[in-house]
Amino acid sequence: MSDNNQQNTPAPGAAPEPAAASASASAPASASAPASSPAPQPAAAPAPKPDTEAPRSNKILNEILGGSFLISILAVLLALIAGAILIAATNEDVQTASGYFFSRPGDTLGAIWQAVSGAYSALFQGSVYNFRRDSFADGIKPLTETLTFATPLIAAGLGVGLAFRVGLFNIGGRGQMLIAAACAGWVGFSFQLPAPLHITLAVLAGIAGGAIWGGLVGFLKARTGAHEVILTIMLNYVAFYLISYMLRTPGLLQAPGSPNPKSPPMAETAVFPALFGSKYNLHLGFILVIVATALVWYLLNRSSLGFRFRAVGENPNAAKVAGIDVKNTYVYAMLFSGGLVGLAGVSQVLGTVTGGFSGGIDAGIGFDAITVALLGRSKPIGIFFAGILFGAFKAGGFSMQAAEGVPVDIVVVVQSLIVLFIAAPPLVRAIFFLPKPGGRARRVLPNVSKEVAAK
Amino acid sequence: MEETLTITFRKAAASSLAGVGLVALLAGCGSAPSSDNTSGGAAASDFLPCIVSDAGGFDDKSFNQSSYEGLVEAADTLGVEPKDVQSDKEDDYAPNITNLVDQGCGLIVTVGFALADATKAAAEENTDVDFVMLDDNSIDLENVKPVVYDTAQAAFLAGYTAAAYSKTGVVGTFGGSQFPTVTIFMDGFADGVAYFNEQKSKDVKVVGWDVKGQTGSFTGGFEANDTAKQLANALIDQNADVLLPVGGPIFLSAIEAVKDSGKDIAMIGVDADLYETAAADNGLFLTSILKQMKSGVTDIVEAAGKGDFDATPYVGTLENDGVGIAPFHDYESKVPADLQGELDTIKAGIIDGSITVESPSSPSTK
Amino acid sequence: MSVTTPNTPHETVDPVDDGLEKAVVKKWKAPIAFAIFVIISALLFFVARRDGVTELRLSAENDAIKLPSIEAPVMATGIVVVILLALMTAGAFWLANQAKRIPLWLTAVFGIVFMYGFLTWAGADKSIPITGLLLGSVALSAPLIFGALGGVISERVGVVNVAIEGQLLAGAFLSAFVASITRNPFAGLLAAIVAGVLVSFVLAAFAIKYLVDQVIVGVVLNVLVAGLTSFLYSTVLSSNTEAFNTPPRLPRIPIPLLSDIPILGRVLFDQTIIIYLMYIAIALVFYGLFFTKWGLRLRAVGEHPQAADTVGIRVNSTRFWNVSIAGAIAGLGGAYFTLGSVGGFTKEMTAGAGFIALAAVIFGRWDPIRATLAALLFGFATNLQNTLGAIGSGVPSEFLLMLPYLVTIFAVAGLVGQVRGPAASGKPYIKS
Amino acid sequence: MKLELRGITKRFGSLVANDHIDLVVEPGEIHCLLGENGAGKSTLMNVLYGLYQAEEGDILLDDSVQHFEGPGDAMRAGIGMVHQHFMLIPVFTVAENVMLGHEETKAGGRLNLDAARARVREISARFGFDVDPDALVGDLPVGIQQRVEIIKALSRDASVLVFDEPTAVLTPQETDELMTIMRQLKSEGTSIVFITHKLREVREVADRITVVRLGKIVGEASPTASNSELAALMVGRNVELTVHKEPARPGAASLVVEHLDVIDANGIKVVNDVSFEVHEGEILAIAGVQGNGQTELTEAILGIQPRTNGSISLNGTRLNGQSVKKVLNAGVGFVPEDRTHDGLVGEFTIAENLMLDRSDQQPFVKGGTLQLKALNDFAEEKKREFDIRAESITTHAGRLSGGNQQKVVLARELSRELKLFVASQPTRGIDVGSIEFVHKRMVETRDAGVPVIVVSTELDEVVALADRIAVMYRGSIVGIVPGDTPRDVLGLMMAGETGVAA
Repeated sequence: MSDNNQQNTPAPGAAPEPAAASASASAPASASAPASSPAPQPAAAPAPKPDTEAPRSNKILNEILGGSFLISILAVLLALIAGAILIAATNEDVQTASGYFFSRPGDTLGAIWQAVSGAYSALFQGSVYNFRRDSFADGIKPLTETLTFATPLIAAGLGVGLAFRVGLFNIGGRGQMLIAAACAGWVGFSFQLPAPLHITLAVLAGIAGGAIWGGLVGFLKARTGAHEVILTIMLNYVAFYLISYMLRTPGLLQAPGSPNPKSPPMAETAVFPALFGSKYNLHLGFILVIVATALVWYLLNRSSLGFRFRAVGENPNAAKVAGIDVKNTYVYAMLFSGGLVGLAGVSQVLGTVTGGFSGGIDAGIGFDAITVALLGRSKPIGIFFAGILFGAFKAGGFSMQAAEGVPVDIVVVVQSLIVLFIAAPPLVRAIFFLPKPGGRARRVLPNVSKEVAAK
Repeated sequence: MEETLTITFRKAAASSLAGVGLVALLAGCGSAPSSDNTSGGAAASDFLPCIVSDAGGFDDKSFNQSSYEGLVEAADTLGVEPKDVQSDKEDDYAPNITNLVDQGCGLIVTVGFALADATKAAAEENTDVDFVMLDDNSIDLENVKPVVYDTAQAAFLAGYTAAAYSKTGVVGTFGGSQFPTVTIFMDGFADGVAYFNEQKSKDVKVVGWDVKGQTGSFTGGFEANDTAKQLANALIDQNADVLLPVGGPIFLSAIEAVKDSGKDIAMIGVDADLYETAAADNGLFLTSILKQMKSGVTDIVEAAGKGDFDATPYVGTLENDGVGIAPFHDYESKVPADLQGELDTIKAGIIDGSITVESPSSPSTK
Repeated sequence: MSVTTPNTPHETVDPVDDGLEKAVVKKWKAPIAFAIFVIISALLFFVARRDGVTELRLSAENDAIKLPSIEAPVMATGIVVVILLALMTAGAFWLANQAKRIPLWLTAVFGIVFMYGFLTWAGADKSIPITGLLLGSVALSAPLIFGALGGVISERVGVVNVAIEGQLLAGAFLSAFVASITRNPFAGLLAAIVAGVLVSFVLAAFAIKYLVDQVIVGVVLNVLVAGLTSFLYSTVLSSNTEAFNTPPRLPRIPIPLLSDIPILGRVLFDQTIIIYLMYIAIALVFYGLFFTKWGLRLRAVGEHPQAADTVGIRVNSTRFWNVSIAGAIAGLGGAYFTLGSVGGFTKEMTAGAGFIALAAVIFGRWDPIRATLAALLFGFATNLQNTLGAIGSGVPSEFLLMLPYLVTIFAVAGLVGQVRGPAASGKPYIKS
Repeated sequence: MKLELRGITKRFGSLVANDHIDLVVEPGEIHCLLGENGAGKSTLMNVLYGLYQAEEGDILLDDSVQHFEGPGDAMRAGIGMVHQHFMLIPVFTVAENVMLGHEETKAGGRLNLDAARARVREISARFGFDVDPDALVGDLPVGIQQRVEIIKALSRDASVLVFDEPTAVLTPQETDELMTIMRQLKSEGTSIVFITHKLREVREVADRITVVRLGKIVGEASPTASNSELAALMVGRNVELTVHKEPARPGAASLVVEHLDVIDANGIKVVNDVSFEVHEGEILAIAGVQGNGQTELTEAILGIQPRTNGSISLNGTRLNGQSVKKVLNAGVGFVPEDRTHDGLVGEFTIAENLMLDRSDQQPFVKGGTLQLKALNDFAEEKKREFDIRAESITTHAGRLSGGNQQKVVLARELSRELKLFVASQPTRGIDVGSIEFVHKRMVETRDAGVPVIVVSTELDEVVALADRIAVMYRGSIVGIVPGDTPRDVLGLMMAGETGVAA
């Protein structure tokens, strides 16, 4: 990636005199400019810069302590601690034991330990490796479940992240997924075609459906200047009621012979094949999102269209002056964004819930995708791994509920706390008494509150 | 400025922490239990009954809740500790069931038609686990017992009752979402009113549901929110003096609307006898359409716990008392004297087939 | 240097008189929208024609002063309405051609006439309870209005408040919990305020102190509050519903005399205290924002924080405290869900009301009165949907349920378009 | 009041903006702080005004040490400031702006606007201003806005008044009036700190001159020092004060603008019936005070003003009504007046910024794919050619100094095949070295036969560069005059007097 060379300290050595000028002249007015070098991927260690002022060892230490990788780890840790507090506080055994805390504190501590370790080990066993199974093939199943859940999260996360990069906020994941699922599902159950063709057609239909529903937002925004946040939210409801109606109306999406608001099951030929045999649920969709991740990476970093996307996202005014059609760019961006979110809907109907879908097929992924995109800092690789992390939380959440009776909502709490903490490195540093990094505050999340003037 | 801000946060954080601490301190002053009691109760059975809800959750004041209560009751009798998991979303069902299988459940109750596919898949994969599939009878497997209820029959009786009781000549109904498990009540109810009109040559009108067109009033969800309340108000404004809200807790909203209206409006409950459960406001309930899920689940689970699981489909009808209507309770004196007699006749007619109650949403009998 | 120009006092130019020429700009958006509505009503009355008489009931049985119902013959009304609408549309085109603004009253009258016609058509041979329709609109709008007022304050001071949904939900949760424990609805109200403020604290801390993008903090906060309240609902509230989740409702307090006014009396003045608080909040926010020191400083900070800073206004603490006030108001709106309307908290019970409120803020152009009207429009659309369902319109329920959202899209995309918010809204203020 | 700064040091990260600065301003003195853009003058004054906190050093008023947490403290201590970028809220009235921060209220917390109006009128009367307290500030001409700033400071009884680059937005006549006001204030005993980089003004009004360079005080000078002495002190070397250029050899009329109107979003004609021609090989300077339609005129040429009447044509091809892309492809090079806002993407690297307006063209893009190699080679070459001082071509443009940012914009625009070059405020806010470089490149462009339009509010720049000068006032062109027209005539034209143009 061309834009991940992070600089914690203002370019030393190079042009000291003009640098002083820019700092004093523009500091109050445009503080965002120097303060917002995009941060690297959480996993990628920042390349140390030559530095003449501070000893090299300090510099490296600084990079590690101030680095975003450490911050990310600590943010996850903090969120898990907060989750642990909630789990412990609401656990019945803990409550009972704390009733006599002063006569036998050990009981309370023991109960807390039981509750928290039980929950988190269930979380781990449900998402990575299940030690209670005999064979590796069985034990590793949770990991494949994690990847299965990650699949739509990554796809939708890419869509939301792409929109972020263009300065747009796509909260319309729900609607786009529903329309995409309906399109892909309709192709999936209505036709009899050879498998590769059928799958291809269904996938394309779904992506097109999502793209159109997203593109509609881009179009309305470009034409009327309406705010995309409002449009996407409203269109979520419109899509939901539209699909609900179609699902209970015979001849549209409803399964024949059933009164339930549910579609027929997908034809065998349209179902994503399992990647590792029927024992595991992981399906072709995961390969598709890997491809999608690569494509989005190419699009954003290597293509001319992506260049314009980023230019509009970072500075729509400069883009306009440079001859880039900002409004068209919004339309394209929302088409792409909707299409990617649509892929998530496709993966749901053709991969995860193949027995026919109902109005809840989006499963909240459209909203989860926002947090995935934020955690992945709107960069394709970051989103990919953020999606896997959230997939793991989702997979593990089920086993946590089944084994320990901890409501899955705790996962939502932990996830949102992770994003909040990662967004505010100074807070994490303050909590862990870490030193301040040498550089100025960096912007770690995309800035979506930009608007281009209506001209 | 920065300083003020920091101080503010710290203060806020500190005071809320202090609050929590205080509560903990007060709570922590109890005395320890005298001895370590290892889980009391009856024989430690290996049998582990479990239940998965649909997206409504176990506190939906409807079928999830009744099934859950049924399971708990059975488990108490059997002396075992059941496991329960709630689903929030559509793709939760399969993993929830799988995880329960992993936890070693011997019997898993799955609630709601939405879980049918997941149940079927899990049942095919885990032939050693028994399943009870509520509100869906599409699965035909050795280890799955489908349980459905023909609630239209009971709703028919309720509709007749409502029509007989109504003074304004208008009765109303509305639902959560337009699902068959909801509209089956509304269909039976409207048909019951129509039957009354036919018998008595009256013209009692149903507002909120049109059987023929299958269109009507829905809140768009199953929350006891203000939309539900205003919808109830809209029906009251159409002069309805009997209300049948169908769908989980939305009856709570209807109760508020009835109380706010200041009019004399009777309500009809669904699923359970709400006279018994809606404690404070039970005086409002003319009757309830009973869907005996709780006792149904209890019976099946208890039988399974004793090793008596059979996969024969169960259809709750008036005949087997799987569905029915609740007593009039406080309204005993306000309904026409001969109503109970007429209802008994109709019930017998439905059972012997001389009166047919059909809803597009009725469970298909195989 | 030696510039020796005559030191003539520079003439001050009055920007209005001597100012730049005003170009003749004709705006056709409004008349075209008018025309669309004329076509819609013509289609309704003459193509999808209905006969009979519609009863528009103006009072309920227990009203003190009863008005007779209006018996409107559908066809005759239709003809009159279409003609009236067409005349007004012609007037609008004339005004637009003269490059004049369409006055607000004309739009209002147009809307009322259209609505009258529509209701007459929809309610053919049925009766439409006008009071009930309005009463429900106010009720359904109430949380939106609180949310929108919170949004207006927050955005006027320069912090984009996407977290309204979270504030409402937190307010609903805590008010239900506290009111249940204390058995006192007023304690619940207080708790709702506290809940809203707490959410605001987090928003303010992340947006102002840690400079995180405000839209993002808002979204994540919504998710966090939804998760947290759902978790606590599952673990705490539903473990003992009787003790923790049966809040007593606020009583309705009819205001003597005022509540007897026909039609509007019962709608406006026979309400719970929370609705009266809403009136007070609307008035206070409006007065405060535009006529007091508080409002002047607040708006200054939202428009040009640096300018405010240079006259000694502490920008970040002004933002912090006003975002907190916004949270308090929105939190109060949350209490309406549990104390004012139905009672009892359920998971994610606000169901997107916060986002609708946000839309009302933008639709209402960051003005408390306009935002209130926008919220009322949404509430009206929702309740109209209820009434149409109840009288049996024959339209599938899903399409009726879409109505308020479609109305919002139409309003935002068709009527409002690009609007200018407070200049510094969404931008963190960094000094050095 | 006597003001004294002792050893003030202010750092931004590792940059030292002020390095142990000592300064004394006696009561009733006009003390000039002279320095280049970015020398640290504004930072110093922001420290004095409490906007920034200094790392080291003390501020003393009448010999007692002050501690300013914010501007509120500074104002209470009697310091007032007239900011370079006006600190006025455009949607507020004059009275509201003046009262902001020290509002008087009536019963019910209602703002006492009458008191504020009275205060505005009273101060206006004292200095002969004509300011309507109820006018919206956003509607006022900049000259009046500055008076509002002065009223704002005086309404708080400031006894030390800082003027930060106050003349940048004024016509020469208005500048003279400001000098008069400053003298009047001085005679009332107000201490004045006057910050500027314009030598002429310094010598006219200052009692003492302190020169700042790179954050340090490099010396004091007397008002009698010559321009070149002052300039050398300010820049640190001898400076060429004039631009060397040969007489123009104009060719055919290339850009023809006829009866052009530009209508803004509020329906105001911000450019009104403007006609002019620019010939190949000449520089037409558009002079005028900020905000008289110059910005909109250049934007209309580029195609980002959606509503225009009349015509703009380049070599016979009509430009208005075309998309920005088409205009750029027709060979128009454009330097926007606000480079960070409109000229550059701060988050992009230098290389990426260099291809910003050719994001779909060879050699940077083939088959929809970026050609990074070609881009890097190009960027390296331009970095050398335009002397862009940065660590590498992957440095983010937002991290560069103003001068280097402007060089990136110039490098991009001048690397295309140009048929017209439009530069708006090309040297605003950049250092002297960069100014010299920019001017040189513009003259070279002209000499290559390209028609050049330069929009500038700095008369010095206009006079130095222009072959012909068009003066704009309130949306119209007051007149087009030869490049050697005397300054005082230009000044009158900038104030809207048409008669002098003949």
